[in-house]
Amino acid sequence: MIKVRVEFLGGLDVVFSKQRVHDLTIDAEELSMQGLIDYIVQNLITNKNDVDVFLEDDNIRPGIITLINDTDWELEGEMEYEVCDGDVISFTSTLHGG
Amino acid sequence: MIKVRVEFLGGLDVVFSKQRVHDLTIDAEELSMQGLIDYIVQNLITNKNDVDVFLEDDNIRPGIITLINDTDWELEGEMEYEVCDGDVISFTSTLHGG
Amino acid sequence: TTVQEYPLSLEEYRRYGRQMIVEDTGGVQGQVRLKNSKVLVVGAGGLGCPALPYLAGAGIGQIGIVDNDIVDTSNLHRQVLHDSTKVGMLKCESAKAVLNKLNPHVNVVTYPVRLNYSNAFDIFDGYDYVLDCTDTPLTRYLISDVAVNLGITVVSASGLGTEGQLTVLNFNNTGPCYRCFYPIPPNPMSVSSCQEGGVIGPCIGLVGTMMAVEAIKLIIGIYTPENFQPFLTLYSGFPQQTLRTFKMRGRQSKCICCGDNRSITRAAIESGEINYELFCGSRNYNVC
Amino acid sequence: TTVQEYPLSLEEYRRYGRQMIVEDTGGVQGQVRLKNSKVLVVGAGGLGCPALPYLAGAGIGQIGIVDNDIVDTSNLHRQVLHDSTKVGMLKCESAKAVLNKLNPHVNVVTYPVRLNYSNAFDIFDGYDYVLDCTDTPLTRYLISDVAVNLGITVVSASGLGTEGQLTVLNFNNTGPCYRCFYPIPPNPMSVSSCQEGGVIGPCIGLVGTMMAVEAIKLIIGIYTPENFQPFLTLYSGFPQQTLRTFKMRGRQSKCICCGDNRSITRAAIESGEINYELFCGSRNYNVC
Ligand SMILES: [Zn+2]
Ligand SMILES: [Zn+2]
Repeated sequence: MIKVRVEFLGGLDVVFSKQRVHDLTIDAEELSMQGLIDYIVQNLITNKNDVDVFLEDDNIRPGIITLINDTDWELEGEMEYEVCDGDVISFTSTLHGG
Repeated sequence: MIKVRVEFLGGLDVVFSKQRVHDLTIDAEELSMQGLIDYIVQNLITNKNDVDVFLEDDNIRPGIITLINDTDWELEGEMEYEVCDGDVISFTSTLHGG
Repeated sequence: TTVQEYPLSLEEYRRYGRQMIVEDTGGVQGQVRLKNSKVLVVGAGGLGCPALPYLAGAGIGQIGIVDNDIVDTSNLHRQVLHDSTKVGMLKCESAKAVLNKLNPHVNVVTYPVRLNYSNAFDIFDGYDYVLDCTDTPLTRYLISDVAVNLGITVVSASGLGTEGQLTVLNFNNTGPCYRCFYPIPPNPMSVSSCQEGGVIGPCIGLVGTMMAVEAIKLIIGIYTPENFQPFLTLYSGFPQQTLRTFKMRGRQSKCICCGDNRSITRAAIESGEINYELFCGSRNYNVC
Repeated sequence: TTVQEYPLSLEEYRRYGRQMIVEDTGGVQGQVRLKNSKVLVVGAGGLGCPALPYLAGAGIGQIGIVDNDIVDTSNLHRQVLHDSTKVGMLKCESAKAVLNKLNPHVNVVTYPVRLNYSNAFDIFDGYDYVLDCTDTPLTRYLISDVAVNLGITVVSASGLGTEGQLTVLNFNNTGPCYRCFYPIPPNPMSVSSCQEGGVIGPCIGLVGTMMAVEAIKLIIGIYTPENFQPFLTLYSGFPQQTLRTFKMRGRQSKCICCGDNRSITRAAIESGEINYELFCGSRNYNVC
């Protein structure tokens, strides 16, 4: 069992039942970011038509910043990162208003 | 040995070598807030004339807010609180400028 | 008599449209709450200057400004609601002129006096919220004391150098007051090592802007008796910009202003019995 | 020729005294740095309105303002540097008039044009820092691309609803650029579930004020090549006001603008070869 907190920021929560923070307990021994993202798509997106707000070509949609424990996932191995118990994974849409 | 982070905010660092964050390792089995404050006065205040910026009548000077892990120490037992390994204890002067 | 069928005019819908469509504001209902509210800002300095135009822009019905100080060149790096052509003018009048042009729907009332024990009740009476944008412990105790006695919630903030602090006092007449946090006033003699302080304009400006956000949140009902938690937020501008929010004590039953045995009553304040001058001393407390 | 014995006039000492005594500013030396610096602000809207007066108040020597938009009533709840008497006026001229009165020592230059690939280099040239206060991905890519090619550091921010984001791009010509963070532009078709967004005035205002703090920190040298860490700061106004700072990737060697093989060159941009319009689409991206 892996406990992980997932956050959807910058307006992304609109496709996650308007809930910004989700505390998940996932029944797995090991969980990569790829696995977590698959889990999110299957379990957290209310309306399947909204998947392309989160994903594009099986990757995180351009314009969304992904963070592992407040650090850009590019510094942590991206899809290959092994999620640890207690991790906080955040996704934030980029705002453009000014 | 108890490891504790002590912070002096809101300008209080002026009497602590202008250093806002001090990571301390204190050689004790148990340490109350009273004990920590005694330690701070004895070891961290550079100029002994400055003690009354921090203390008044053996208590934390009025106008200084004391926090234990980001919570008002009034909610945690004040001087009687037992400091735990890894605690963050913050002292902040109250600002008055506007 | 004409029946007011629509709560807002077309011009108001147009002016406030972009904030009304933010879901948290509650749309028309929230806008009407803003319009029906009266907010008193004590101090048109570094904190008041950014708070005032955002309150006026948002469509607060009545904004009061208490300040007897006049605009000085040395204020202008941070008190950016005023300008060089207004040096020598009362800050409250300078601010009023700007707000009137920004939003003619807002009724701006000025009080060109120094807030004290004898005038505070008359000035505060009728306002829903007070923003403490002052710069001495004396006025901070006085504002909190008067607000508690009148049942007014206070947004209180301060700043110096590159730092600032923000809190909400007497929320819903159940939250802590300034004396709950600071039962004993600072001793002027104890702050001898602290120098007179400078301030970075946008750092104090950010804290004043936060005050406007808090005021709007209070008015539109984001805080409720159920969800409100007493807090103190610290802003640091340097080296990184950070906000830290501390969980604070609730109302103290032993508080002499808002607790079970109250001695800081309206009568005691107005009679001059509570000596704010003596009590807080007269030194400059800006640093410590 | 007269020798300039004192770097600042008496009036300037008086005006900036309260900020010069803040230790972090470096006193006179820091003030001279501010005076000798040129900052370009692209966009005099919700972000530019609070950033501009604090930059002017602080004594930046030259402030450029790029904006071809005119003041509209619906702007005024958040664009509080303008006012109701200026509806229909160019925002850059409205802002200039306010800044000139606030601080006559500042040279304010206006560019009443829409920033595009053919005029950006001419406008940016000679400025030390650029503040990106715009509201579309198109201009965000363009500003970053041009700044990288001219060796200018960018303070970039955005906001919507009750939230905002802030970062510093191309710091010291070694930090990441906008394309390092966003190598692939957002696909307009993918944001179909997002609605047109509103905004709370002081929330976007707070982010604009943060931009002024960052600009001042850059000018007075708080950030150094040794201590600078790429970051993205998120502000939330509701329900609590919070700032969260994320540690971000450094400059990407594969970045087509600032990396080892650069295709986004000045020649490529100015020739119109980089099609910003096509590339970013034309939909409203405000929400997602
Ligand atoms: Zn109380
Ligand atoms: Zn790059």
